[in-house]
Amino acid sequence: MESPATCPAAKAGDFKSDVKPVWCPGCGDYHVLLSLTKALAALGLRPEQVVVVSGIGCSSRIPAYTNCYGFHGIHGRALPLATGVKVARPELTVICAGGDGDGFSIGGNHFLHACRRNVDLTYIVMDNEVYGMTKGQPSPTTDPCWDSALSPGGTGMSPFHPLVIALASGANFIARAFAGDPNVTAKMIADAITHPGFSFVQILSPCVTFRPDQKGWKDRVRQAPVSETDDPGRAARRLMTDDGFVCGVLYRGHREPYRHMVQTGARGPATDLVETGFRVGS
Amino acid sequence: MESPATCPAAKAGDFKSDVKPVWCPGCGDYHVLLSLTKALAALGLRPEQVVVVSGIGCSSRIPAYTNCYGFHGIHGRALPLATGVKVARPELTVICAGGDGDGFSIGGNHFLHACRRNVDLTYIVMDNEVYGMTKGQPSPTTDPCWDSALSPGGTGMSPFHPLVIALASGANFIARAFAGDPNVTAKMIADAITHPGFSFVQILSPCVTFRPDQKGWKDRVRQAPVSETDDPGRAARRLMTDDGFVCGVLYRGHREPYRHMVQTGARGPATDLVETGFRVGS
Amino acid sequence: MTSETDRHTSVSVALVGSGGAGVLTAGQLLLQAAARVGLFGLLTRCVGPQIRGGESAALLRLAGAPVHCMGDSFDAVLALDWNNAERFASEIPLRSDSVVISDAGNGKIPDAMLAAHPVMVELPIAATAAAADGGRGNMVALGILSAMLELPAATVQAVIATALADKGAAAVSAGVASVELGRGLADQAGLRLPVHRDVETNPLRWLLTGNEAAGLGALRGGVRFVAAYPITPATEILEWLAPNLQKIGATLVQAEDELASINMCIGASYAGVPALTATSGPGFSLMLEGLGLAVAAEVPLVVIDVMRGGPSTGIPTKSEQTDLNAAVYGMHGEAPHLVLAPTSIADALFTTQWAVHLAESMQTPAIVLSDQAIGQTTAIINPPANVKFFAERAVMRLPQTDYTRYAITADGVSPVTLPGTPGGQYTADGLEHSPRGTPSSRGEDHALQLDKRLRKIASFNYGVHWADVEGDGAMAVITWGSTTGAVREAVRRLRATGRSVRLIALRLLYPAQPRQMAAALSGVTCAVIVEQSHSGQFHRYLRAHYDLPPEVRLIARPGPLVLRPGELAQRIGNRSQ
Amino acid sequence: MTSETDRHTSVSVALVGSGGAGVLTAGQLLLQAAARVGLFGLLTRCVGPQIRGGESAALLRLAGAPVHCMGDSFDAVLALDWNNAERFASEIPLRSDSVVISDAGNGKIPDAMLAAHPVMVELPIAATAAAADGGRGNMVALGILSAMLELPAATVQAVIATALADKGAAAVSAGVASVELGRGLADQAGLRLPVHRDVETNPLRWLLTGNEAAGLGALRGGVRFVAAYPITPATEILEWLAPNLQKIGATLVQAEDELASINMCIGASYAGVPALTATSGPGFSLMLEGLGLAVAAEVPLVVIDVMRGGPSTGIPTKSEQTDLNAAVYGMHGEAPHLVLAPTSIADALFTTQWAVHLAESMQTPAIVLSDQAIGQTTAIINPPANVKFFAERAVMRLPQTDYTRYAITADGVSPVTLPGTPGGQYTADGLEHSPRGTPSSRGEDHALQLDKRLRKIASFNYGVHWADVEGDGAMAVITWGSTTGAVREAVRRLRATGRSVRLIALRLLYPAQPRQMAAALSGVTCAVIVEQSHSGQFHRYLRAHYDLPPEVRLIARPGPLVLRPGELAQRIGNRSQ
Ligand SMILES: Cc1ncc(C[n+]2csc(CCOP(=O)(O)OP(=O)(O)O)c2C)c(N)n1
Ligand SMILES: Cc1ncc(C[n+]2csc(CCOP(=O)(O)OP(=O)(O)O)c2C)c(N)n1
Ligand code: SF4
Ligand code: SF4
Ligand SMILES: [Mg+2]
Ligand SMILES: [Mg+2]
Repeated sequence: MESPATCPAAKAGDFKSDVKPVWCPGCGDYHVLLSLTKALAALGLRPEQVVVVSGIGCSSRIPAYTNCYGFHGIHGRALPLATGVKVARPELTVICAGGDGDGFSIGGNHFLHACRRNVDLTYIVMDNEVYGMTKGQPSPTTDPCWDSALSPGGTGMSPFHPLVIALASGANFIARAFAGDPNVTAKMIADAITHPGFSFVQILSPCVTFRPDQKGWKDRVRQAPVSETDDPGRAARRLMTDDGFVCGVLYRGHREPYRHMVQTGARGPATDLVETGFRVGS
Repeated sequence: MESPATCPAAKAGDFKSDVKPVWCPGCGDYHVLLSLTKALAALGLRPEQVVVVSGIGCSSRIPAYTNCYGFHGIHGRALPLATGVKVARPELTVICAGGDGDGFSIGGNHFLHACRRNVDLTYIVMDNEVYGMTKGQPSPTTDPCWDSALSPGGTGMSPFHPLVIALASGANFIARAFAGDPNVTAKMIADAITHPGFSFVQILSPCVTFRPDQKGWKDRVRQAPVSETDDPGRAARRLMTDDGFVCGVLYRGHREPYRHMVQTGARGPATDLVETGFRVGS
Repeated sequence: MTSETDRHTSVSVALVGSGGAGVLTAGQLLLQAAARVGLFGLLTRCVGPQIRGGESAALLRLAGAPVHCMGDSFDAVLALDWNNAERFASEIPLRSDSVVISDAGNGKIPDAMLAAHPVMVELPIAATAAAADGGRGNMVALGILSAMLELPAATVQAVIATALADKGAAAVSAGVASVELGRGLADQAGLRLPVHRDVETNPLRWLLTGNEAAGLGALRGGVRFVAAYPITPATEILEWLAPNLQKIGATLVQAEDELASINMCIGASYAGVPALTATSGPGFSLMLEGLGLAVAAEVPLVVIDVMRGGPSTGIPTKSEQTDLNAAVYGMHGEAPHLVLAPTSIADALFTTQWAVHLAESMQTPAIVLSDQAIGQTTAIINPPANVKFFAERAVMRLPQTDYTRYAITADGVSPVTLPGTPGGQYTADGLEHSPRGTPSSRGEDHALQLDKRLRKIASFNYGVHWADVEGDGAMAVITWGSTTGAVREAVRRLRATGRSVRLIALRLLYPAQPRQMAAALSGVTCAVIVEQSHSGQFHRYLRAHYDLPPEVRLIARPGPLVLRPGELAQRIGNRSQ
Repeated sequence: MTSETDRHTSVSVALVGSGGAGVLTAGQLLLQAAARVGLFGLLTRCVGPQIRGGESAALLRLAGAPVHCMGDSFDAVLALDWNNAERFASEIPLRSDSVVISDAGNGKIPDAMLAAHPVMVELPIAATAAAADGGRGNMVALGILSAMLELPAATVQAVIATALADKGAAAVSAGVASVELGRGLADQAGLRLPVHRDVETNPLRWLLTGNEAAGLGALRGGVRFVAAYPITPATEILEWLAPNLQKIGATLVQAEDELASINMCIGASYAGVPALTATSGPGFSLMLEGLGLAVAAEVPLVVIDVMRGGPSTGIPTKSEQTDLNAAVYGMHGEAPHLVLAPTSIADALFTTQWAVHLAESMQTPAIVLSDQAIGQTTAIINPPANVKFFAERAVMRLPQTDYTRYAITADGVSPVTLPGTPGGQYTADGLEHSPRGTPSSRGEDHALQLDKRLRKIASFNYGVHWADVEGDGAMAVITWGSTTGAVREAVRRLRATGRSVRLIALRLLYPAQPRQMAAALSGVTCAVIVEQSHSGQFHRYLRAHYDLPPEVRLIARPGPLVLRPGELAQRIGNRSQ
């Protein structure tokens, strides 16, 4: 896997593919794509060193719109896929991306355990508080009163707190961003990639088609008024009580990343070592 | 479903079946069974009004050892099963019970969503920080240094915090108990059953066979030094930083329980109402 | 020959345009107008992967008698624009006498269409719409087509008035005005495409999709609990059920995933409330472990799998009959259960209702294999009969002492107690168990329960519903599911030319019914098996479970291209000469 | 007749006692001693649901030549106590000349055993153990049996010394003393049960379980990444692999569930590292959606399913061959892939290694169907040959511009780039796609990719390994998996009586190999199909995919009761006369 050290630095545009997104005009995900490519360029990475992994949903279409290696997996299983890639090939930069349904509903268990396992990868959730791809059903982050065909009159269930869950499960870096601020978001993604262990970035990314009300988000988001913390207790309390629109790096931990990675030297046929146990009397 | 109102009150023993547990002598789960039957008797319930639902594991064997209605389901899916029972028949008392592997590893997603859905049922996890039934592998609550065949030298991953996760996901009642104190535990289970919405009780229940070190738990557990709270922020901070041995009711919330229950009157054939939409021109 | 027959009894038209253009709405209104005048018909929607925008088409077939499949080719295509239309041009076959109507300069006509050398007509649709106040191209198109089809202006107006009612009077009159202008364009150009009617029938009609029909079948069958997770193309079943369950005091729970939805259904059904979930291939795969539990613990429930292109995420918006293997064989261990499939849109109602009845009667899960072509096609049908199948479980209300949940009975069905019944307590279990329900690893107990679970479904009397069997002769066409529509029409056309061909369309796919099949096949020397698959799953299934005639031929094609009646008549007919 | 043959070439003994009594340890030591003197043999463990305590038994068969199944009946049973032994008495068939050794008053001998009227011997085992310093009943039992079997005292002592080394010298000498006392009891009672040896062979032996053999096969095949979730009876594969992968710089990830483990394997394999997971029925069901993704995205990997009693949680500790349907047909959509099964414990090594090679060669998932009888039985075998199958994927190292991931090739295999390779970037996808990998719902793209994915496995040259084919004659016995052992012995016995019977034991279950099967069956008029199932899954599978001889008979029995060679010889022989 020779990496051409002499290549000129890649620019944000070099991380974009020529595949036309299926996204609706105005969808927040366009901005996330832009932010991601900017972040990768800012870090001086090359497209072939990066793997973008996703599940299923509008947002999960993102891998093919980058010029990186990509894997558009199945609904809810992006994190295990990404974990496999990173553990097998620790030298690669692995980005996992998807929606709130993919990550917090069907994929909720992997989210818990990816945080805990703390493999050095970055997880971006484009949260639009709805299932876009299946045309507008409530997700775990949806407001309890939001009326829809599947939940007439609203779900009546209060949305849960992905950031607190990430913290309680052991994520090492927790941030919230708004798709409408691509430069700030790019910076946050770059920060997340650089931080060791599992980094989680929730990006508020409006669904203009099924949640036109989200166009109002731009007026509600604001940068965190207090400084970053590495104290889980303080972070828990702060995240538990915020209104969901405070942006910034909200927790930065020091846990040791997952350590059982495949060594590059493990490849060749080398099993003699392990067979002796079966030989009788020897 | 006639309930004989004239029956004498059931005693703890009336909630026990004649099936002999497969549990090892000394297993903490015997005490949990005792506590549960005491709690049900204390509440003046009758065995046929109670449904005990579980997944797979040593602890998950518990339904058949009670004289209630029971469902020993599949690994990790106890909570959806229990949810189905309660939503379909809200007049029943539903207890869901199982192990840390069943509830926090394979069943982690249902745990998140059961907390959030806040259906009025009680979830008891017999936490022994190990997979007992499959003979000793680490679970999500296992110490990172615990050596085992599957994780030689330990997992290196810090255990996660089921109580904080319950809180962040919306559980309405959160408590921790120690199997070795059956009277206190019975009281706590009764409390959990009485409290509306989703109640979560973590019971530290030693596995004497694969975690003989847990015999030392009795010296570490203690009742919570401060009083109960209904403030999620305060509870989050407290739970996030405790050492896992503080027992008591640690959070008691006021969220409205899940409301979309099946009405008793919904049974008969009554569909005329809904067919008119298909008639052309009418 | 075949397309001639076709042309005289039905008319097929396609409305094409990019996502925002509103062709699907126009198609829907056209269908409604046709229904109001007592015609029959079908409308399928052809959409791309985009959520909004992107290519789309409304494909209609209208007829004087019930129709069950799309025609061989289209008599007319009207395009508001041709953006990306080449992506589905192969789904709109034309003839040299087909009429292609479009605006000048609204994009490139797909080569596949031009290859047929159709009659090209240019009409100023956009200009006409622009000239009207609040005018819209799709309404102009509706006018053109409704005039061609000779649907009365008043009927179209009434349909618009109903459809746009909540948008206000201005919207309605703008719509009506556009339609009138469109009708004028058609009249001027002398475009006519009337639908021939054989007989006048009572014009009472129902208009619904297969997904809605399945939802209604569930309610009629007694389903009062639904837990599900959205997935294309099954979501409309759920979105129809959610408000309608609410109306009758029942409920739909949106689960966190399909593992949860199937297990919630098991819980509800164990508690005594008939339960159902609906999904498609990927979700169905996730339900297999739960389905095995339902088999072992003997808990009835119904799963509707609205099949789409596979494998994996596959082609979510297109139809295919390739979950048959997974439905029949997908569970680990020996897990006898029921698999059914509707043979038409209307039959989605009957089959789902019957499935609820069967599942409850035998205390076992039933899988209903619908597909996208049935589920997402809107049909005009005769009002469906009110059949009596309802959930009736063998419930023991006053259990004896020592209640034996899994008692060995002659018919394999063991009466069950419901929670709340004193003295009836037992623990349901997915572990193998003794008749009392206590876990057991003894060979004797295993054999008894395996026998019992197989016996209850193998010895049940399914009556005549196991298949639609029609006709006689030495050749039989065997098929299932949505493919039945085209096969039925092909067989009808062959009969019209004097050939005798039998049709066997299976409604009960599992357990196999060898005696009934033997009777249905008696005297048959050649069987033609028709299915929408790549590997011939249905064919292999039949080989495994039935004795087939000496000669067997397979007509199989994977989705999304449908098998058309003319093509089938030709391929089957060639063989039967 | 058959059990005669059996008796002369092998000896079967059972050691019975409740969980804490240590009979499994004693059985293991007995097997080790036998291995050291160059005997062959098998040891299966029979345990109840209890984690500790509860009934248990060690079932051994020792022989002078390789054995592949348990015998027809037991020559001797030694019980330390009879607690709950009736639960598995039917798994220990006796004859009237079998010897039953037990202590007076140590419980009730199961009726099923007494029914055979065996020779009853009472020995003071407990008292003897109690008399010795640190003496234990299981070690006394080891002494009795080792003396009966004429295993040299020095060998048994050496085995004990190794096994108890880390418990210290006192434990070793207590063990040795108990054994000596036990040998004395056997000598006094004149109990003798020597193992007959046909020929002296090179006494180098391996001792391992099928689960360990599979683990080694994975390593030899090149697997360097494992993700899995524990489940009986597959866990030992993982527990063997975990430390051994660590040793060579590779890794095992304990996943949160099976959905995660299969997807982690897909990720690792996509990244270029050969990957494997192991599970049993319930976990396998959860992997089906992921397996479909691997098929569609063309990512190689191996899943070992160590089958146990089903359906659902079923009977976790007992063997059955009933995940065949799920393995072959369980994925939704058209998902061609590989299914293999080892035909013996030793073959678990070869088959797993071959599976890795095949999966990597064809970029598709391979399922290895092992079972509890193979996985958890310990065998003494000849050192396995070092075969060369290794993971060799068609990797494109210097991609051209416009790299086409899913290029249509003659053999269906498209060279793949690995992440890190400049210019080779592509997005793997479970959506149907164009050759470039871009999502497509076009019928043409779907057909091309379906054809390609089928072609690559259908046109591959699998060589002679698709099945073990032996013998000739007009009758063929067709079988697979762990059942092969008993069938092989039955066929050998029939041949010894002059009858010619063919054996066809399939190693490659999917895709079917009709040409090879036709050759193997040429001249055969009757096929007997043998499997451990209730519904005859293998039989139905063969019917669906192969042309079978005019006469077909089925011998099927579900677990946990094994098919024994004598019974099989008789049932097959009856037919072949
Ligand atoms: C197993 C399975 N279940 C359901 C689906 C259907 N499905 C596709 S995307 C989606 C939800 C997407 O929501 P989200 O992740 O929030 O993404 P968005 O479209 O909002 O970006 C669902 C339910 C599926 N593909 N697979
Ligand atoms: C789908 C599935 N995967 C794996 C298993 C195997 N299994 C049975 S119990 C268990 C773990 C039990 O651990 P826990 O829930 O902590 O219960 P304990 O035995 O410790 O009480 C596992 C992995 C299974 N039965 N089903
Ligand atoms: S439906 Fe919503 S999330 Fe999906 S592409 Fe459109 S705007 Fe974006
Ligand atoms: S193995 Fe552990 S958890 Fe299981 S029964 Fe024994 S002591 Fe209890
Ligand atoms: Mg979303
Ligand atoms: Mg545990």
